[in-house]
Amino acid sequence: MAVDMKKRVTDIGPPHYDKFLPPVIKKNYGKWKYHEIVKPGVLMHVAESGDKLYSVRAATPRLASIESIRMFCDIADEFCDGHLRYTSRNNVEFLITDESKIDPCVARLKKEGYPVGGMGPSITNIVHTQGWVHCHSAATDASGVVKSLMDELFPYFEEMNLPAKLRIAFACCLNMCGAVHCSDIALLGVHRRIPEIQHDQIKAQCEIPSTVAACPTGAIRTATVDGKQSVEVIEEQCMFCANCYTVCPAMTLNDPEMDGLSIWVGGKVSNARHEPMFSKLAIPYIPNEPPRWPTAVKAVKNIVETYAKNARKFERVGEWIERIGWPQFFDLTGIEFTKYHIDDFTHAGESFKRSAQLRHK
Amino acid sequence: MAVDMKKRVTDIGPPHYDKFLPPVIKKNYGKWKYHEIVKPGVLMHVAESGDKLYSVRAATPRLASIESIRMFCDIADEFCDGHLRYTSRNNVEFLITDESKIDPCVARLKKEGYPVGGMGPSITNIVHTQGWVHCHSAATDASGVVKSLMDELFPYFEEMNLPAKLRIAFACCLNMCGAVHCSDIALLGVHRRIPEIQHDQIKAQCEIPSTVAACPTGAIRTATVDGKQSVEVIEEQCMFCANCYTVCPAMTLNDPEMDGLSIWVGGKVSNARHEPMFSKLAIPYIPNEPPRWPTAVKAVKNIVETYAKNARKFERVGEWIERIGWPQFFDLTGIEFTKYHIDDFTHAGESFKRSAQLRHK
Amino acid sequence: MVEKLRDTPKIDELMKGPWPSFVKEIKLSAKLSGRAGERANDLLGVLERSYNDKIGHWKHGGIVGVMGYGGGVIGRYNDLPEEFPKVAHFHTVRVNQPSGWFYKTDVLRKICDLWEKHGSGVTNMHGSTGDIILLGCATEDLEPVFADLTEMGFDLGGSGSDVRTPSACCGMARCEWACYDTMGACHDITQTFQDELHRPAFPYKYKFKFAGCPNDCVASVARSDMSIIGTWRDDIQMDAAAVSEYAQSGKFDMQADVVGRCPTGCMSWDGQKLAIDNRNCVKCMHCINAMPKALAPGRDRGATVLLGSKAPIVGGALLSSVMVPFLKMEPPYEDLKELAEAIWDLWGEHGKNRERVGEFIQRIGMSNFLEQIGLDPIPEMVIQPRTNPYIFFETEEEE
Amino acid sequence: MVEKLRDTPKIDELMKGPWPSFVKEIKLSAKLSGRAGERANDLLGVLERSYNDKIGHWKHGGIVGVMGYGGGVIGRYNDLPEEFPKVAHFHTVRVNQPSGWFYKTDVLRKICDLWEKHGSGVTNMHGSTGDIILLGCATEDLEPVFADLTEMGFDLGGSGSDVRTPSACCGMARCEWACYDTMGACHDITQTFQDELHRPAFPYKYKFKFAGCPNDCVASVARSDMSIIGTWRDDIQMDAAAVSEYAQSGKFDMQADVVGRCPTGCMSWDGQKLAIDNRNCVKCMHCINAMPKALAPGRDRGATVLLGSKAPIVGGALLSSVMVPFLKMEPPYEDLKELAEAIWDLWGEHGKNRERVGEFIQRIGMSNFLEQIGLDPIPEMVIQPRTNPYIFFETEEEE
Ligand code: SRM
Ligand code: SRM
Ligand code: SRM
Ligand code: SRM
Ligand code: SF4
Ligand code: SF4
Ligand code: SF4
Ligand code: SF4
Ligand code: SF4
Ligand code: SF4
Ligand code: SF4
Ligand code: SF4
Repeated sequence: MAVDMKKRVTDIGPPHYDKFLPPVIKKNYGKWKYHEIVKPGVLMHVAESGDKLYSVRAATPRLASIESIRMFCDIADEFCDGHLRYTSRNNVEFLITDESKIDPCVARLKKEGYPVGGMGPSITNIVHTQGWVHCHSAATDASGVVKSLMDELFPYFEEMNLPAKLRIAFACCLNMCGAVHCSDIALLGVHRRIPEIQHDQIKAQCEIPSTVAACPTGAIRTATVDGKQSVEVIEEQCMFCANCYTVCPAMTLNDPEMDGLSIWVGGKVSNARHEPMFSKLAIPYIPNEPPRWPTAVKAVKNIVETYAKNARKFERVGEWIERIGWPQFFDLTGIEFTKYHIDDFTHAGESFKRSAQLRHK
Repeated sequence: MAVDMKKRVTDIGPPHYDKFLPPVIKKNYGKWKYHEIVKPGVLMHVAESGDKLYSVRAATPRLASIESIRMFCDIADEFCDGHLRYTSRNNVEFLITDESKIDPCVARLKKEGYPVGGMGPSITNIVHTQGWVHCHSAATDASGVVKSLMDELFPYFEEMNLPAKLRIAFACCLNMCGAVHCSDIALLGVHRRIPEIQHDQIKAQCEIPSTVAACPTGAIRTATVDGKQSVEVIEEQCMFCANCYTVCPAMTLNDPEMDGLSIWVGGKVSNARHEPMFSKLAIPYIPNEPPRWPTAVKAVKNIVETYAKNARKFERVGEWIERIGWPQFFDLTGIEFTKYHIDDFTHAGESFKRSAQLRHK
Repeated sequence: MVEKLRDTPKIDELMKGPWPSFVKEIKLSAKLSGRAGERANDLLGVLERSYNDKIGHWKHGGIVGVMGYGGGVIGRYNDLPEEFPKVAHFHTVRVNQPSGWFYKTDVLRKICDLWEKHGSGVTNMHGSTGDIILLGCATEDLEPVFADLTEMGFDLGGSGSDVRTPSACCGMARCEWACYDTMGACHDITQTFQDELHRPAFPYKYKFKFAGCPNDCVASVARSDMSIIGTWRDDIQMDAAAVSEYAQSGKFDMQADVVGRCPTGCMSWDGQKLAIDNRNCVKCMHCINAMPKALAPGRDRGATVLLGSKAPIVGGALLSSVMVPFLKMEPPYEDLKELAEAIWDLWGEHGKNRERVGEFIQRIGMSNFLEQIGLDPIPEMVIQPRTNPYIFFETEEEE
Repeated sequence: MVEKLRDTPKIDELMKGPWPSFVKEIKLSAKLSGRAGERANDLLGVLERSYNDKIGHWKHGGIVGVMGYGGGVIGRYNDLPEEFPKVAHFHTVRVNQPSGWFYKTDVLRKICDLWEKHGSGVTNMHGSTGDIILLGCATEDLEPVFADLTEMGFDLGGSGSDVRTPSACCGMARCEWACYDTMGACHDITQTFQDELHRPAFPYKYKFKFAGCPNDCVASVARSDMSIIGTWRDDIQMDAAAVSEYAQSGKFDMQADVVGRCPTGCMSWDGQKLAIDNRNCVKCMHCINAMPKALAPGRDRGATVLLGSKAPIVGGALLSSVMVPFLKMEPPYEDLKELAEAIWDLWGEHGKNRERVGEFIQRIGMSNFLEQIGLDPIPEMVIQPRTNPYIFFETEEEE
C-alpha cells in the first residue's frame, strides 16, 4: 500500500479526550459530589448540579476482536448516545444518563456473554500480559490461565461479598508486564533451567559484553566454545530471571517441562489504610497444565476462599495476613513453607524476623 | 611478683552465682508473684510464699574506684546482710528484706552522692564506653559527656514522670560498644576526616591486603609512596568508619577539630508493644566541647523535653515519632533535616518513603 | 475469508465457561475476510501448537517501526513460519489511547476498520501501560497503518528507552475525589513530550501515571517512573448528618471498621460525633472511601509527586518514592515539566544502559540526586532517617 | 601515696553537679598508696591532657595476655609515656562476672584488694558485655592478677574472636516474669564453653545473652550473636479481679493505653471484662507490664532463640533474627549447645575473617545456612516471604 509521504504528519499525539466525553461529563467535569454502587456493576455518580451518571461495567477478555468492539459500539449507540470507556483494568464501561436504560443495557451485555460486575468488594478483571499469544519471553500462557481462573472465580465478579477489593494480576515472565509485584494475588510465569546458549549464533545476534553485564548475579562469563567466542553460565549462580535473554536472543530459557507458574499474595497499590506493599511468595512452582491449569486454579481459589472466610471488613489480603501473621496464613491455607520462601537476594536480611514477637500455636 | 606456675589453674569460669544470693532469693527462686515500684528507686518483689524483697537502686558513674566499691560494701553490710548486685545498665542495687531499712539505706546513698532512682518511666543510667579514659579509637570522651548530660537530666532519674522508660546510650566511635544502635536517644562519636596514613610504619605494623579488605566501601587501595609499599584512601569514598584503623594502627582518624558527636533517636530493644527498632539519625554532628559539652547536652535535653511534652502514656520515643511522623519530629524539636539524614548505604532504598501517605501541615 | 478455521481442540477447551473467552475473540477475527482473517486463523494455529508443546513460538523482534520514530512498534516473528506463514511477521502497534480511555463509537469503529484493513482484527483493549494494542501485522503494513492512524487523529505510543505512553485515571471526568485534573495533565504531558515519546534517547523507559487521589486507580506508585498522585493539604470536608446516617446504616461498625482502621489513629468516635485530628491525617482515603456521601478531600488540592517504581528487572522491583510532597497541579504544569526535564538531564547523562531512574537514584544516592536536580532534602522523602552511621561528611567548607 | 594529685582544672569541672562523678572516682583511687595511686594519678593527667587537646592519648594494644589464654586482656599503651610513665602500659583485665551480677560484699572486697595490689584501683562495674573491668595495669602484672583471681574463684572473660562473656538478666532470682532460668543457663553455657571463651578460634566474636522474657532487660536482641529470650506458648494467666482493680485505679486508660496498644489488637475490653485472643497474642509483654498483679506469662514456658545481632562494623548493624521460635530451656541445655556448635562448625569453616555470624548468614543465604546446620525453614523466621522472584530453584531431583 503506497503512502503519500508528503502528507505524512508525525508527533500529533493522541486526540484530545474532550471530543469523546458525553455532555453530562463535560458539564459536571470536576464537580461530582458523591457516588454509590447501585447494584453489582452499576455505579451512580451524582454531581453538585444534581445530574446523575450511571456506569455499567462489563468484563472483557482484554484480547478483543474488532467484531466485539463493534458490538460494544452498537450497545453504546443504543443506550449511551455512543459513549463508552475502558477502565484501567480492561473492563468496558457504558456511560448512561437515562436511568431506564440501565437494565436493558445490563441484560444485553450478559446476553452477549460479557458479564457485568467487578465493582466494590469483588474480584474485578485480571490485569495480564501476552503469553503464548505474542511474547517470546513467556514461561506460560497468559490469557488461558486468566480465562480458566475467572471461570472459577466468576461468582466473585458478579457479587460484592468479599471483605474488600481483591485484585489479581498475571505476568508470564519476570519482566512482570502485568505488574504483579503489588497485587492481592498474583500469578507469575517462571523459568527453572539455565539459559541454553546457541554458541554458533551468539556472536552474530548479541553483544557479548552487554550480555555478561546483564546478569544481576554475575552468573555469565565469557568463554571460548569450539574455538568460538561465546559465554557460559555458572549453574549455581543462575536464578532464571531471563535478563540475559532479553539482551541476547541466543540464550533461551523456555522449556516445556521446567517452565510453570508461581503464586504471590498480599500486595496492594492504594494508600487506603495500609501503605502500598509488594506481593509475597506463596507457592514457588506449579507446572504448566494447559489448557485449563487445574492446579493453579485450585490454588488461587483456595487462597480466595480462605481470605473470604477469615478476613475482617475492609481488610485487603495483605492486611489480613499481616494481622494474623504469616505462619497462620500457611496454616490456614495448607500451603507448604519451603526454603524458597526465604529471601536470599540483595536485601534478604531485611525480611528476617528480628524480634521475639511471635505467635506460638 | 613471682607466680607459682605449678598451682596455676585455668578455665574455672566465674564463681556460681548461688554463693552470692541472699536467702530470700534462694528460697523464692523462680517463685516470684508480682512487683511494685514502691517509690522512685525502690522496687518491691512479692513471692508466692508472701516473702518480700526490696531493691534499692542507686546510680553509679560505672567507672568506679575500689574505694567507692568498698563503701557500697559497707552499706550492703549495714542494710542488706552483705548482698548487693549491679544491673545491666551499671546501677547498683541493694537487696533488702527488712522494710525498715529502706529509708535509711536510701538516705545513706544520697548522702554519699549516689542518687536513688532510675526505675519505671524515668531516665536510668546511660550505657557507655571508654572514651579518652582508655580507648585508642575514641572520637570523643565517654564519661565526661555522660556526666555532663546526667547532671542536666538528673530530675528525670529521680522522678517517674515520663511517658515511658527512656534509655540513653553512648559510644565513642562507630564500633558502638555502647550498643547505641537501639536506644531511645543515643550519642555517638564520629570522625570526619579520612585516615592519615603513616607511610613509614604501615609495612611494619599492618598487613596491607587485610587493610585494603577492611574498608566497607572499597576506598582503600595499594599504593607506592616514596618508593615504599603503602596504601591510599580515595577521599570521596571514605565515610570515616575507622574499620581500617582497627585493623591497621598506622591509619589514624582522630582529629581535635574534626571529631565530635552525632545524636540518634527512636531505637528500642524490648518487644513491648513495638518490635525492637534501630536508632535513627537526629543530629549528624556536634563538635567536641570539653569539659561540659554544652551543645550536645542542650540538644539531648531538647529532645527529652519535646518527647515528655508530646508523647502518650507508654509510648517510647520511637513509638511516639512513628505516630506523629518524622517531619513533625523535626518540626517540634526544631532540628534541621539535612542531606545526611537520608541513607545512602547498602539498603538505602528501603528507607525511602514509598507511598503517598503524608501529613501536609 | 479463510475456508476453514484451524482445528484447535486444545484451546477450544477455553471456549467453555462463563467468563468471556479470548479464543472466541480470535475466532471472531479469524472469520473476517482478507488478511486479517488469515492472520487471526494462523494465530489460532500457533496457539494450539503452543498448548500442545507447552512453549511459546515467538522470536525476538528486532527493530521495526515507522519512519522517524524509534518506538511504538513491537517486532515479533514466528519460529514456525512455514507452518504459520500468515503470522511469520506479527508485529504489534501501540496506539496512544485518549486520556482516561474515553471513546465515542465513531472513532472506535474507525480503529476497527483500520485494523481489519491492515492488521489481524485482533487487539488488546488495552495494554498494561495503557495503549490501544493492535496485535499483529507485517513490516510492510506499518507505514500504511501509521498514515491512517494519523489521519484519524491518533499517534503511536511509546516503546524502548523513551517516555512511555502516559496514562490517567478517569479523575474529574467521573470521580468526586479527583484532586487535580488527571486527564488534562496526562494529555498535556503527552503532547509536550512527543519527541521524548517517539525517539528513544534515555538509558531506559520512563513511565508517567496520573492518579487523582491516593486510591491510585492507575497503580501509579507501582508501575510508573513518575507517579503523580492527587492529595490535599487542608481538612477533610465533613457532613456530620451524613456521618450519622452511615453510623446507623448498619453497613459497618464506625469504631472498628472506620476509626479503628485509620493508619494514624487520628480519628475518634464517641458514638455521636466523628472527630478528625487533620494534622495527623495522612490522606489515606479510607474514611472517605467508606463514607463517600459524608466525607470528601479538602479544598486545597494538588498532588504528591513520587519517583522510581518499576518491575524487578534488574535490581529488584521498586515502588515510587516521594519527591515533592505537594504540588499545585495547574496548567501548563511547568513545575512538573521542569522536574521531569531536570531528572532526564541527569539520568540521561549518568544513567547506565537499562537502568531505570529508581535504580539510578539508589546507585548514586538520594542526597546526591537531589542536589543535582535542585531539590532540598526533606523528611517527607523518607520513612525514617538513616540508621547506619556511615555518613559521607563533606567538611571542606568548614576547614 | 602520691605527693600531690595532678593539677586538672579542666576535668575538675566534671566534679560539679548532682550526678556521681567519674573524676571523683579516679581521684579516690589516685589517693591510694602504692602503684595503684600512682597509676590513677597519671590517668588523671592523661585525661586532663585529652581535655585540652581534644584527642585521646592511647595507642593500639598489641597482643598481651596470660599464658594459655588468647583473650581476656585488652592491651593499651600511652602515646606520651615520658609525660605519664605510670600509665605507659595500661592494660585492662576482663573478669567474668557471676551470672546476674549478684555479689556478696566479702568477694567484692577481695576484688578491690586485688586491684589495689596489682592495678590502678580503677574499675568499670561493669563493661558493656558484662565483665568486671579492671582498668589499667602493666604487662608484668597480668600473671599475678590471674593467679589471685583464680584463687578467689574467678576467671577471665572473653575478648578477640572467641565466645564473649555471656550475660543474663536477673531472671528467676528476682523477677516474676522469667520464663526460664536465665542465670542458670548463662552459668552452664559459660562453664561448658570455657575453651571457646578463652582461646579465640572463630572468624570473629560470638556473644550470648540470656533474657528471661520479651522485655529483654539485657538487650540480647541487639547485642548478642545468640539471643535467648524467654517466652511462653499457652494463654496469659489472668486474675480478673485484679484487672478490675487496675481499671479503677486511674493509673491508665484500659482501652487506650493497654488494649489500644496491643500490637496485634488481640485484646478487647467492654468496660468490665478483659478478653485476650491468645492465638493472636505475640507475647509482647505490654499488657503484663502494665498490670503485673493481674496478668502473667502462661505456664508452658521456654525461650525463643535468635541469631546474629551486632554493631555496624562492617556491613551495618543487625538485630538478631528468629532461629528457634520455642525451645524448652532445661538443664543441661543440650539443644541449645548443639545448635551453637553446629553454627560454629559451619561459620568457623566458611566465615570470613571479622565476619559476624549475622553477616555470614546474609552472605551465604538463610536457606543455605539452615540446610547446613540442620534446621527446617519455617515462616516464623521471616517477617514475610520473599518479594522478589529471583529464586534459585533446585531441580536436579525432578529431572
Ligand atoms: C474505573 C477505575 C478507574 C479508571 O479510570 O479506570 C476505578 C474507579 C473507581 N475506584 Fe478504583 N478504579 C479503578 C482501578 C483501581 C485500582 C488499580 C488496579 O486495581 O490496578 C486500584 C488500586 C488497587 C490496589 O490497591 O491494589 C483502585 C483502588 C480503589 C480504592 C481503594 C481500595 C482499597 O481499599 O484498597 C477505592 C476506594 C473504595 O473502593 O472504597 C477505589 C474507588 C473507586 C471509585 C469508587 C471511585 C469513584 O468515586 O468513582 C470508582 C469505582 C470503584 C469500583 O469499581 O468499585 N478504587 N481502583 C478502575 C476500575 C478498574 C476495574 O475495571 O475494575
Ligand atoms: C534490673 C534490670 C535487669 C537486670 O538484670 O539488671 C531490669 C529490671 C526490671 N525490668 Fe527491665 N531491667 C533492666 C534493664 C532493661 C533493659 C536493658 C537496657 O535498657 O539496656 C530493657 C530494654 C530497654 C529497651 O527496650 O530499650 C528493659 C526493658 C524493660 C521493660 C520494657 C519497657 C518498654 O515499655 O519498652 C519492662 C516493663 C516495664 O517497665 O513495664 C521492664 C521491667 C523490668 C522489671 C519491672 C522486671 C521485674 O519484674 O522485676 C524490673 C524493674 C524495672 C525498672 O527498673 O523499672 N524492663 N529493662 C535492668 C535495670 C537497668 C537499670 O539499671 O536501669
Ligand atoms: C504489551 C505489554 C504487556 C501487555 O500485554 O499489556 C508489554 C509487553 C512487553 N514488555 Fe512490558 N509490556 C507492557 C507493560 C509493562 C508494564 C506495566 C505498565 O507499564 O504499567 C511493566 C511493569 C512496570 C515497569 O515499567 O517496570 C512492564 C515491564 C517490562 C519489563 C521490565 C522492566 C523493568 O525495569 O523491570 C521488560 C523488560 C525490558 O524492558 O527489557 C518489559 C518488556 C516487554 C517486551 C517488550 C518484551 C521484551 O523483552 O522485549 C514485551 C513485548 C510483548 C509483545 O510481544 O507484545 N516489560 N511492561 C505492555 C505494554 C502495553 C502498552 O503499551 O500499553
Ligand atoms: C570495654 C568495652 C566498652 C566498655 O567500656 O564497656 C569494649 C571496648 C572495646 N571494644 Fe567493644 N567493648 C565492649 C562491648 C561491646 C559491645 C556491647 C556488648 O557486648 O553488649 C559491642 C556491640 C555489640 C556487638 O558485639 O556487636 C561492641 C562492639 C565492638 C566492635 C564492633 C563489632 C561489630 O561487629 O560491629 C569492635 C571492633 C572490633 O571488634 O574490632 C569493638 C572493639 C572494642 C575494642 C577492643 C577496641 C578495638 O578496636 O580493639 C575496645 C577496647 C577499649 C578499651 O581500651 O578497653 N567493640 N563492644 C565493652 C566490653 C566490656 C566487657 O567485656 O564487658
Ligand atoms: S511478562 Fe514477560 S512474557 Fe509476558 S508479555 Fe511481558 S515480557 Fe512478555
Ligand atoms: S537467567 Fe538471569 S541469572 Fe541466569 S544467567 Fe541469565 S541473567 Fe543471569
Ligand atoms: S566505642 Fe569505639 S572508642 Fe569507644 S570503647 Fe568501643 S571501640 Fe573504643
Ligand atoms: S575510615 Fe572506613 S571508609 Fe574510610 S578508608 Fe577507613 S575503612 Fe574505608
Ligand atoms: S484515583 Fe482517586 S480520583 Fe482517580 S478514579 Fe480512583 S478514586 Fe477517583
Ligand atoms: S483519610 Fe485516612 S488517615 Fe486521614 S482520617 Fe481518614 S482514615 Fe485517617
Ligand atoms: S528480661 Fe524479663 S525476666 Fe528478665 S529481668 Fe527483665 S522483665 Fe524480668
Ligand atoms: S502480651 Fe502483647 S500481644 Fe499479647 S495480649 Fe498482651 S499486649 Fe497483646
